[in-house]
Amino acid sequence: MEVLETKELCKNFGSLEAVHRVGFKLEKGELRSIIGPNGAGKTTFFNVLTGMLAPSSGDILFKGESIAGLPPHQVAKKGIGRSFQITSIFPQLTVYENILIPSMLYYSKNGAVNRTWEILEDVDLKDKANVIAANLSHGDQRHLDIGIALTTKPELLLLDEPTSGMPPEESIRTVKLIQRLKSERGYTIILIEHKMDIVLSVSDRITVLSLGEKIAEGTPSEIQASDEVQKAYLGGLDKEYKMGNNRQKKLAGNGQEILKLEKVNSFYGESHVLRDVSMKVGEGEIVALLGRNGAGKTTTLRTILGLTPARSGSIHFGKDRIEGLPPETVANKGISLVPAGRRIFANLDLMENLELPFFMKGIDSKQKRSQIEQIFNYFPGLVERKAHKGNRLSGGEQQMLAIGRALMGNVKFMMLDEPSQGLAPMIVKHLAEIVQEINKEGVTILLVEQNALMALELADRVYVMDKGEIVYEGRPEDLWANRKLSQALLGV
Amino acid sequence: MSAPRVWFETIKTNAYFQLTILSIIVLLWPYIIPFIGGYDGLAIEMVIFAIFAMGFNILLGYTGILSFGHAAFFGLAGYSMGLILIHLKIPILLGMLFGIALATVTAILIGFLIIRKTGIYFAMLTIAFGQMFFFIASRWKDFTGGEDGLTGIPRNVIGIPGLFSISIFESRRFYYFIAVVFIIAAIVKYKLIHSHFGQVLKTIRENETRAQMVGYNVQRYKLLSFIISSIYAAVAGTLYGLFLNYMFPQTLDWIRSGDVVIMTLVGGMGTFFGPIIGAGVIVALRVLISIYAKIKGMVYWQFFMGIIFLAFVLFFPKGIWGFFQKRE
Amino acid sequence: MKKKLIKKVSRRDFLKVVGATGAAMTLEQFLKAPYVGAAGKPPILLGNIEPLSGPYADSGRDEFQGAKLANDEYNQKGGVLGREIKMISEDAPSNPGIGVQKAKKLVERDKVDFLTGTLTSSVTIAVADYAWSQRKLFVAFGSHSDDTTMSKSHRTTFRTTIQNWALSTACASWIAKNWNVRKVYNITADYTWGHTARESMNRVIVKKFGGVELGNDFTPLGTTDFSAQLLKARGLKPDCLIVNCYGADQINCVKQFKEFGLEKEMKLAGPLSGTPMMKGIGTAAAGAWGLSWHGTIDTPGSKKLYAALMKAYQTYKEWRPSYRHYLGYISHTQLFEAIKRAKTTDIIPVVQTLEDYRFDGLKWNRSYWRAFDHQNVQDVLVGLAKRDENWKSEDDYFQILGHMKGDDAFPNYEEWKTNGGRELEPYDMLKKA
Amino acid sequence: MEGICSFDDGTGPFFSWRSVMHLNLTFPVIITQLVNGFALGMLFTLMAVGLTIILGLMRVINFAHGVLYALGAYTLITLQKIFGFWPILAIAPACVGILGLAIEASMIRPLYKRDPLYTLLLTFGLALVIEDVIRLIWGDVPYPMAAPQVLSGVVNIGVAYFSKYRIFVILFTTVVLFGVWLLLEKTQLGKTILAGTFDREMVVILGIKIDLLFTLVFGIGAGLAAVAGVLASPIRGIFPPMGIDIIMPSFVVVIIGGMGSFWGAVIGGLLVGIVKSFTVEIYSPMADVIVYFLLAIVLLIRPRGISGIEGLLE
Repeated sequence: MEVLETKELCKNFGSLEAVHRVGFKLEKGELRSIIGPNGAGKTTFFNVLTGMLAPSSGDILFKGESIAGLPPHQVAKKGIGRSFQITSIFPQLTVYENILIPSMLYYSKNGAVNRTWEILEDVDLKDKANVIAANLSHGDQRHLDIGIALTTKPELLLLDEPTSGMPPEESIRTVKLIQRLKSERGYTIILIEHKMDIVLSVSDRITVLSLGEKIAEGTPSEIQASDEVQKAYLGGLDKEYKMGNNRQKKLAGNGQEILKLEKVNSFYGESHVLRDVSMKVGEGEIVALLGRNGAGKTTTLRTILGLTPARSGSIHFGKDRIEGLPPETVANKGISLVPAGRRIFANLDLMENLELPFFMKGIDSKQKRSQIEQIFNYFPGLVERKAHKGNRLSGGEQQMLAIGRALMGNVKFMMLDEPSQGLAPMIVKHLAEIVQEINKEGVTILLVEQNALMALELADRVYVMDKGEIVYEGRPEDLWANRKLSQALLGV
Repeated sequence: MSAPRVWFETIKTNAYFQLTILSIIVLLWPYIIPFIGGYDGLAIEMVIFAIFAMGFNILLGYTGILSFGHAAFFGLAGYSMGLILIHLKIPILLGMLFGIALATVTAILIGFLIIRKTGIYFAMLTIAFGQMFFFIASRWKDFTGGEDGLTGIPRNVIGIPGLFSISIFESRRFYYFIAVVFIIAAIVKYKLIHSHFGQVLKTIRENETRAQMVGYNVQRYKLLSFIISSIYAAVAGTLYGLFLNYMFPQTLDWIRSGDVVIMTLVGGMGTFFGPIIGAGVIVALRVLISIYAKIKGMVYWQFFMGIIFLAFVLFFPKGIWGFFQKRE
Repeated sequence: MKKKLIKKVSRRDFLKVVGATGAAMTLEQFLKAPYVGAAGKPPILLGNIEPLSGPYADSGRDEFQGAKLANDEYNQKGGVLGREIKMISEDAPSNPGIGVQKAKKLVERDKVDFLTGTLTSSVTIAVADYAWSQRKLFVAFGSHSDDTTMSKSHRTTFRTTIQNWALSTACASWIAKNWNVRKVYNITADYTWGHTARESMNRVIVKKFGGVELGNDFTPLGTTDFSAQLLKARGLKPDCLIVNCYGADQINCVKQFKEFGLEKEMKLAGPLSGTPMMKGIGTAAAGAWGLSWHGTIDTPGSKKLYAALMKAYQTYKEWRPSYRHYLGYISHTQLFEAIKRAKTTDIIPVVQTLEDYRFDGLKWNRSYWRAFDHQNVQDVLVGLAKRDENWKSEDDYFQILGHMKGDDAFPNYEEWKTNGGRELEPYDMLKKA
Repeated sequence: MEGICSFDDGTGPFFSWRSVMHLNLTFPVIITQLVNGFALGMLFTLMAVGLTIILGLMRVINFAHGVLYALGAYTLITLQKIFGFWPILAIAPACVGILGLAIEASMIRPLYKRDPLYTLLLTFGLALVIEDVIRLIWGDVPYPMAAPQVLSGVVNIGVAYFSKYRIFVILFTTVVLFGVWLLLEKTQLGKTILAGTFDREMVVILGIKIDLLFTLVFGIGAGLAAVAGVLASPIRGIFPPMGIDIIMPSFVVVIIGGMGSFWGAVIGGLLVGIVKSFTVEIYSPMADVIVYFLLAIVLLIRPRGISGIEGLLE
């Protein structure tokens, strides 16, 4: 019988349907992977399963019994253990306590102790039992996270990107751990993972989510073959699309570099995200930065802007070095960011959102007006939305607004993070054209995308990241021509 | 620094050793305190507030919840004990029990109402509810004695009728009564924070979501911790009432709640001995400052207290004990 | 200089205390062995508790000064029973808890023989209770509240201050006789003091002189805007508006009384006022008020005290002694006299010789502490508050209208009993439990 | 230090039905009390608005808000002889505002990295210190403060007499609050503050110096507190713990109104003020307690306050 079954499971945040009518069946002992581009609703799906979020509608059956809407601690007691995408442990306690204390809820005193050593054995942290968790290496912390999940006598184990932020060699160790948990300990496992090689190697079956809907399910081989999946990753443009046909010839001759990264390393806490990243962007170029999520693309943008300061390496913008400068200073040098998820100020209306960047920049009203008009030329659709509060705009409108907002002030260099995310293909096309127009106006563009095709269509040059490193640099058509390479790098 | 370090390490090693040392110090205290310009009354106050702070630390230090209203339970227990002792002449211990019980019930009710709020919001709510009791105490003249306070709380003999009875009227004797309560309270707390329960509180402090995700009913544990700390406050409150033979509204004031926060933080949050030291230091300071640190014949202990507190908040948030403790 | 030194010590000290090692410093303080008399005989230790900070700091200071003057005079004469008088002063703002803590400190740490002072009745009552529990004689010369010598009386408490009952009675009788006030409107601070004041006022005006209370308003403490009440009063046209408020409330009420031009329409009176209020009321001063003592009393004793106080404490041109000085002075001198008579500082003889002993209270008739409630019975003054542009000194705040003999003003035993007077504890209980 | 500064030479208010029996709610009285309540409420609002903006943008609960209010009042008594009453209404907020800037920049800023509880503890410590500094400089004895001549006395508007000064307070605070509202709703600064309340990092990404914004907002809050202090002193008197007296009701107003909400603060303020002053007339001993019962009721009905921002501090 099924260990887990979801029926028509939905979760909405306001108008956004993060999880939409997902039906999902899981056999005992199975290892199922869930993949899908950013914003596909994978983590939300986990949160709903574990009771951290109540489902908007639909039902969850665990071993035939409905657990929809139960509080997390009861779900856990029923036997669903979970690890987290962002490491979630008890930092100031020792590794031993981290495991022991939760176990005590499920085992007698001695039982708990034995169990703890068992688990420490499994996640091989036995020799680090007395270390304060906060002082563990990132990899070990990820393992500890899984270890904690094991304390709850789980029959079903939900692992959310167990290898995120890990260097390759450590990921291998983690993969071994997962396989061991499945084969030797007989756990039923659902795995969210972006590293395709891992997914393909460990999974029995794979479920693909996109925009909150289940678009495909099957064995690894089936999934690789499936068009649906290609679409999901390619953003709904057909494969015969010809590269760069509508890219106008550029005087990329002068080769003036506007941005230059050299051997940049940056971290989230312990997790080493960017590894010796070096890249160049020439004035007037459109450069695409591609890679699966978790590859470190967004972090690169944050590092450039100084939101996640680089620990080593240098970043030049035009003449001056900008690493280590406070973000607002960097921004005022003319770098702007269109963040993933747009981050429109919901409590301000469209105009207010647009005008915000002018604050204390000493820009005369004439220039302001012209810039705003410019935006409305790009996006005529926004005009009659002027007075709408941010949260009442559609996804597309929000994206347009976000781009417009990023162009206010004297911007030389615009970075877009996943502009196509969660948008219908038509809108994506339109955005693509506008981005080109903006570029024509002389704004250099760094485009971060999973939606490979849109990027490949626009870009003059392409960088591909994987596991925090730049693994490819070249012209888009070359990358595209080399199907094997693009397959490997982009899962396309 | 190394000397205290070593001394600290040895203390750290053995639980019974720690508690014995503590008990011995407490028992000898009245004989030591004159050397720091103190007297029995001061010793008593130190120990009472040590009990208060010790319990408060369970909430602030171990569960990571800041309450600014615990004086309410302190005062409430003191008043209700006083009232019942005055009106129906029951044995003191019974009266104490009554006071503590009443305060506990109140804590449960308030807890239910606000425990789901977190952080600053929770702190503000505790203040608000604390003030409610403060004003009731200071306005309900006929019942509580209003601004005059509640006079004539008896403190003659404790004991169980027919079994035993000891006079605690005389300060020194009363001190030892309190000392015993303190030692019991200390042992209980020690057991508590080293029990499963105490461990869980720590996990909640460290990472609430995760604690929930491994199956702990976080809200219930938080509520329990709130209640237990209130019980400690209540015990201290009843003792305080007996100590002064008197209760007055200002004992419920949020400033008094602030005092216990200061004691806990200055001593060292989340450490066993920290709050005890903190309470001692602050109580002593208040008296010593009011004796020695007069400016134009006036006392500005609030000023000194505030400065010290600011210093700790800004520079050593780990408090006195944490200062000795080796940082991992 | 000395203060400087103390400060230095203390600063170093509590730095150490912060370092959690207090012993060293206070050891040195301790070894100073503070209070040992110069020549052989140990001094007589008085613990004086006054609000030296907080809203009543002024009055507290006056009482302290008065008491100190008495001590100095006796010390110059070689002390009492050849023992030096030492007074240890503690600051207790109007928080009774702190009051008790300070009393404990004085008794337990400094081992004082007597407690004196306290201003607000909340502190007074709290300290009185403690003093009784320790069987220490406590001369209270601050509180006006009736409770102190009625429901909360103790064998160990002697109260010098005139209680509200007497103040109100004196004032009410005077206005009834001389202004023949019959119709009154009360504005009463909504707490015990106010309530008792109003009752006493009515007892005289309504019961004794067959007058009528047209209306009354209970105003909460700290009321600052009396427009509503004053307007109600104006409507009812009483002969006299009676203000049973003290402190800032009184200041505001009287000021607004003047503002609204009510003085043309009715008289103003109140049971109790004093220099602090008059300072606040300024030129708006008006009405007849009960007083305890005044610098212009023309008895030789008062004149002498007046001169002495001026000599000792005058700080600015208009400065004049207040009745708080008088209270502090008279209380201490009489305590010393009692010790002399008893030839000991033991409590029982001192208590016994204080009771019903008639002494010169520097007023017209002799004063005495009654045996049954330890209230100091004395002449009660009624003064007219007048402060116009051409005032010379603080003496001009009031002009004495007359005075009432103590025995007429204070409640007699029956009245005392029926109004909740509590019989004092028997003498043998004075032997420490 | 006490929660209330009472001038009692006797004992605290009386819990009995006596005062109720003397209940005398004639129409003029109702009107007068309404005006008084309104004036009081406006003062609370003035405090609460400052608190709530700071809370919304910076997640800081400012215990020191009360002493800043007190400092406003003390500026009045210090400078009145020189400038007279009116200019102080501008000078006091300026001075205290600057002090506010200094406090934020020097002490609070270093703590943003830490748990918000620390800022709360810090401001608590500050409140203690500053109050004693006030005692040190100006002494303990309360100053009775007269309203300026023009505004002293009462005015008869047909139905009843009104105290001129209270009406002035209502009008003036209305103007000030309108100003604040304009600042928030109609200026770039205000927009930026709102934006910051919603998504701090994004504001930074747009190249705006948020630190500066924080300091500014804290200064503005301090200024508002000072204005309240000046306005209050003729009504409530001037004494060192006056700040402690007002901070609690102001907190309650913030909670009742809802964390971080301007209109919430306004509504909550008026509600508390009016309820309080009517309780005084009907049954004065309850006057202070009622506020907290009100709070409890509101929380039971609307846990987030009248119009609290969702997710803020929850």
